[in-house]
Amino acid sequence: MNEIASFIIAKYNYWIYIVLMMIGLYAMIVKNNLVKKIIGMNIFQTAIILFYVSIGTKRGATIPIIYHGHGDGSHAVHATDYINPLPHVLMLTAIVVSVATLGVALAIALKVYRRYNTLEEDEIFTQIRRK
Amino acid sequence: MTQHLPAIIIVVPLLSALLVAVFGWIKKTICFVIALPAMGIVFLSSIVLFYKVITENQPIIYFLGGWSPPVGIAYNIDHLSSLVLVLISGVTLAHLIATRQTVIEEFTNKVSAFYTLYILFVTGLMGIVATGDAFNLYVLLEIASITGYAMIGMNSGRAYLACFNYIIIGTIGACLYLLGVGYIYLVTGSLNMLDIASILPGLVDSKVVPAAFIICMVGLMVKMGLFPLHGWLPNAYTYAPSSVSTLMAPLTTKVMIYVMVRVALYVFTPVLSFSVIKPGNGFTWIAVAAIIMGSLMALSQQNIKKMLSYIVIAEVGYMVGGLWLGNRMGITGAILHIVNDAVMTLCIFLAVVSFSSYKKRDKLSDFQGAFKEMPVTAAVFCVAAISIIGVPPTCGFFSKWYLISGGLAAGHYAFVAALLFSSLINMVLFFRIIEIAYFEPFSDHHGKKHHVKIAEASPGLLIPLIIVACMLIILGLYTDELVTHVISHAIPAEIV
Amino acid sequence: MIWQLDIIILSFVVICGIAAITVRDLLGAAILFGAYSFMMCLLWAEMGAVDVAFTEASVGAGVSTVLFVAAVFRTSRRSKD
Amino acid sequence: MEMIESIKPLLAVLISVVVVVPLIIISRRPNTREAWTFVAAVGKFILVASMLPVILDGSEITCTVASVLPGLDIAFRVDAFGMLFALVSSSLWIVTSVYSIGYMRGLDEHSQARYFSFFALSLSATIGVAFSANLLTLYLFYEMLSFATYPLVTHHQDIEARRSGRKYLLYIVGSSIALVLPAMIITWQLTGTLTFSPAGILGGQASPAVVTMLLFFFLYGFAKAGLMPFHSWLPAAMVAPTPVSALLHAVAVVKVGVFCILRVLTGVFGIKLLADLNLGTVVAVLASITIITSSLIAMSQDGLKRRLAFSTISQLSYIILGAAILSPKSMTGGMVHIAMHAFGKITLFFCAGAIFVATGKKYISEMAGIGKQMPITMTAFFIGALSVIGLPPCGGIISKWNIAVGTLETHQAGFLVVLLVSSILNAAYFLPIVYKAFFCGPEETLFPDKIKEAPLWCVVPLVVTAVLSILMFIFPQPFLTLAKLSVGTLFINP
Amino acid sequence: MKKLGLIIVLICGSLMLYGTIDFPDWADPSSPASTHLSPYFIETAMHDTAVPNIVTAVLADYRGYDTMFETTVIFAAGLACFFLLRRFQRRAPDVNLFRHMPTGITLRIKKGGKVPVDSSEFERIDSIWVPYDLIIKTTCRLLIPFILLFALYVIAHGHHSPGGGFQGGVILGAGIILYAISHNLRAAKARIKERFDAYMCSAGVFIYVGTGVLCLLMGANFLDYSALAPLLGTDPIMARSHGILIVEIGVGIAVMAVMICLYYNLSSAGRQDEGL
Repeated sequence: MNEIASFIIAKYNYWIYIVLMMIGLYAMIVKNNLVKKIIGMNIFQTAIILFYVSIGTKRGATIPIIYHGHGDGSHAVHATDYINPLPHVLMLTAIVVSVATLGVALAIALKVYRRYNTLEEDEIFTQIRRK
Repeated sequence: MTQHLPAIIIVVPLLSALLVAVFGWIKKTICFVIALPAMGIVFLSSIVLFYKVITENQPIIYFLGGWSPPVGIAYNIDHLSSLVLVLISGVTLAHLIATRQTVIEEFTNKVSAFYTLYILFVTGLMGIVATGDAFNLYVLLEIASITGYAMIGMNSGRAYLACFNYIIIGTIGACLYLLGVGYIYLVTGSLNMLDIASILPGLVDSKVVPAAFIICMVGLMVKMGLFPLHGWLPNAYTYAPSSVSTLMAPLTTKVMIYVMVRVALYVFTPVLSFSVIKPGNGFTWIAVAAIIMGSLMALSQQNIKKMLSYIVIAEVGYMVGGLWLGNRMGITGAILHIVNDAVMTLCIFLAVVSFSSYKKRDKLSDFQGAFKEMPVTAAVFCVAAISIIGVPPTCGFFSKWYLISGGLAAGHYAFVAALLFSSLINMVLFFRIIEIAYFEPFSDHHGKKHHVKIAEASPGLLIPLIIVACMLIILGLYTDELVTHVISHAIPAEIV
Repeated sequence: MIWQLDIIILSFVVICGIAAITVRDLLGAAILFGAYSFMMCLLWAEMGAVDVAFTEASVGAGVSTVLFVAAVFRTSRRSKD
Repeated sequence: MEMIESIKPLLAVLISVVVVVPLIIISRRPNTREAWTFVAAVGKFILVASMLPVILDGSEITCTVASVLPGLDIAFRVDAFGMLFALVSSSLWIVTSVYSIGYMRGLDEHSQARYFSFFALSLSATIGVAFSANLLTLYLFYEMLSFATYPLVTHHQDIEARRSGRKYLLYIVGSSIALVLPAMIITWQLTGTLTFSPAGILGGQASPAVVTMLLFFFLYGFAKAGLMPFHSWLPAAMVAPTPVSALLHAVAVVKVGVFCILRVLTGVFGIKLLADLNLGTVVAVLASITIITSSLIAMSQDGLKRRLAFSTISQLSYIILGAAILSPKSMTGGMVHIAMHAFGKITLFFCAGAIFVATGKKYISEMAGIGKQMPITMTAFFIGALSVIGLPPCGGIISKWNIAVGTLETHQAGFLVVLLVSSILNAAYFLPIVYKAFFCGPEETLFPDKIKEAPLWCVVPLVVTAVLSILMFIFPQPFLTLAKLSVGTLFINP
Repeated sequence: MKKLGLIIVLICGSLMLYGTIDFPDWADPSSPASTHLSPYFIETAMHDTAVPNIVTAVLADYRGYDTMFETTVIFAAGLACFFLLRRFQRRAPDVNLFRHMPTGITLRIKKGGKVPVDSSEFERIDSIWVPYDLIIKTTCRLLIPFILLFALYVIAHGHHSPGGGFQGGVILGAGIILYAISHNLRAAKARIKERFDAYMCSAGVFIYVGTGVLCLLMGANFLDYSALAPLLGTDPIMARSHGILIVEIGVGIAVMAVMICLYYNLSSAGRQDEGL
């Protein structure tokens, strides 16, 4: 029992990212409202970013900015002292991509609204079918 | 300067996109003038790269930023990617010239924005093919996707909703790929494909590797529109502006399949992909379902573009199935079909655009009398149709030959049967159109001469169209060279 | 890293996420999404990813929310689900 | 045996493809256009004939065009059997093109440029099939022929033409994709080659079950041969203009089908394999069934062209039967029958066309007394019928005789009975037409008693082919020699 | 549909949970991710590029190529938004609202009525009436310069502290957006015109790509900033540091412009007439 508990605690970030991802996925699949879908999409993306950031963490390490930035370089830098910077870099890019996708998705949602005067998918389908 | 060619194929279009974006505000007609030489340079550079890779018989690796991998990002242009680079740039060049008039008609006052997105889209695809970094691939994938969404959404009517679905589903696909890369990174600590490939075989016991594999593959399958994850594809291609669907249909799915080939063979290595994880049989069955369902759905369509979209779905099944047969023949067939299908799809879509250059022809019944009015387009259409059906000497036959051989060698008879079934359905599909276009409106028994005025599309569209149609036959006749000099080197030696 | 804080924020994140997709008022959903992003940003800052947190704060909680609000303003606040 | 590299086979194939270009360009000037067709036809015949002496010497001509797959070329090889077939089709093209000119002008048909272009393409494909050195090349030209003849079959572009065209393509292309293609690939997988060899390539490479399966795939896959039950496209295709029907039946399409089957039987399976597995008899039985059934059906047809069509179906199976008996004599007979039947049947079709051009009649019941109006045509018809039935003094007897001798040689007398019965049936459905035409007076004055033949362009070809049919009886040497040469190579080591 | 979706989601979730069982423990310093590549970055980034913020160094130099495309993505998004939404046909609104500044009285002028365009006393307001809020306007006016200043600091100080071109660019854009919200869209457009904004988008990306091309022309690989040393008059390591700054500025400009473009188009549904 204890083992299971420690097993869960040891990876709880990873569990939560899956929960978030599934929340996003659920919104994207089930929700009828286009804006809700977009929110779901963003939650989905953020969950993945959370996953990456979780990869980067390191016990007993600090943020990846070197202490003696302006020193003479005589201070040896130990890899164990700093958090892994690479996932952060990747996720900066991913955040940018997500905001870009958000912009385009909202633009399309506006166009949908402009044409069908609603954001509900089922109402749009009935309008399409009626024609 | 030739050592910098890998950078040039990306930088030149990128710069030209910026130029188009700026000068497009000043003068609309200048956009095409900038885009054409840029794509020409890209095409020539790709050919030079292709030639270099073949003659030197080793991949060209280019360190971006001067950092050697795995620290930095590297371009890895080997036989496979150089082939696909030539394919993409060639298809784009032909398409760019062919649709000049259509673009002006469809995007009256947003031509410059369109061309910018267009070039960025192609840049993204070129980058996807050239890159040797798993994460870089994701970024480029998103460039291609976002520009693609925008271009598809720029049509009236149902395009919006189709495009919205495409965005949602496409994002899921791309994110799943990203997640898969994250899993790989978690267990290997690397992002460079070659580096990953050297580490992964040591991790066969980990459960994370199969999970990463499945997640990556599902993501890519969503992106390529493999049945049953194809939901976005038919509507997106059908309702997109015709100058966009003619570009996206040949390229997007094919590049995604290229990525699948690359990830399967060069990231996960054949050992993992075909021996340890062994998804092959399951994936091939999915492909069989895709082929059959795609063909049947195509049969029930009345809209020509929708019908072609479903054929695209079936063709995706061909390639995925061929890849996951896991033998040399099948993979050769899959790669060959990437090339052939891109050209075939371009040809058939352009022919449809050409048919509707004076009169909108969406429904199958709109094609009445089309052959009499446009004999040249009709001939091209027939060549493309024959190629898609798979009749020699057009190229479609030869890739099908390899795929069937692969299926027989692997003992996967259902796949073979599905291929043959789809060929037959394709024959029915195309001859249904040809019948309408050729026979109707009916004449009296001895068909006294109807004087139909020949109204061909503009030469700007016709000439690229004819060239593409000739390419179908030329590619077919040069299959041997292509296979022995290029594709056989692109497949790792351990695959038999 | 303080795991208690970590868990508290994580639970907030999940709550905000669920709330954002369940409220029927889209403007509310947009604001809740902003809150979600902000919680996420806190979480990342707490995990040591300062640059990512900074970006999320400015993009996710800032501009994204504004864009959502703008879009909702131009369409409708009503949502059936 | 000597192999000679030469580009001639390729030229012979290409000449009629090339001629399409001027045909399209000058489509507005009928005279020049038809001159081009004629020139191409004669040129093709000369090219083919120029290879004849070499072949008669016992050599073979080869020509490799392109290597399309590793180990698989598009290649030509002219051997005696191919030569025989090429000779028949190229010589008949000349006649047919002359006839076409008369027919098309006589009826003032539309889209004549398209018609002549696709006609030329079909001939290219036919010669390509005749000269192909391997199964892939054969398949290529086979498919090319299917698509090139589609616009010819559906030339009228009306609803009926569409229905028949649909049937035509579905049977021919469908069967070739669904059956021949996989069979070809399986063969390639098993043997690693597709090049025809006189000894066969499948021998010892596959289990009997697989061989049997492949045999059926090929037999029914080449649906152009009209082996029942894959025959019903042929009567449907009768909506085509008569020169096309003539081409379809006598020269290009159906003969290509049986040629392909013979090629596959001899070149892929090999006589020895077929004999060992006793598959020859199976094929022969299938062919016999087709012969008898279609002859019976033919008797009940009133449409002249439909009757001829069913007659063709039964005659084609003679050729397959001849090959399937697996004796040198009958094989020779089968091969020669390609030529003999071609001349006989084309005469019959030309006659049917000439009747249609002159009187507009399509049905046998309307033709009582027509012999008085069109004596030349009906005489030619009589000669053609004799040839097809297999009575002297026409060529048909030579091939049938050989097949019959073959059945006796191999002690398969059952098939002799089939031959005899079907000959009687042939007579039963042809001779009444002739009898009615000449000796039955029309009930009413349907035909005025003055002679009104079809245009000269139509009459001359049918006279020529009728005369040739008789000459075949007297001088069967060229074809007989070729067939014997070919059979000689096949039976070297039985 | 809801139940089906829930089932799909649960299945996916459980499959993914299964996949995580073999994960290295969270925050484990000996996981492959922390031992394979990242030690190189942590230990040598400072030597290679003279940038203490390793994230910035990796972002703009080691993986600068990614970042270039990141900028291109955002550029594409701005352009896409413009492409999809922008409507050029100027349809005069049926009703124009004008507020008389000194008194706060609102005039409602129907189509065809005389419009006080050039008057300094009248101000056009959006058709969805917003009360005249002096406090918000004044506060924002006071805040915005500091926001912009901070943004510039974030861009420039990205080498030493969290931040960089992207964050700074977003804040710059946010400052303008705040101005547009607190006043109105037309006022913001008067400051930053649409065309200028579009040029800035391209210019930002161009700075990035151009730097890379410059490196190419100097004979080094694409984006290898050390080749810029002769131009900048420094040693190659400092050249990398400066190169990073240059591209960060480019990123900042592009991101700012795109954020503004997104806001302009989304808030006005493409008319760019009346905003939020």
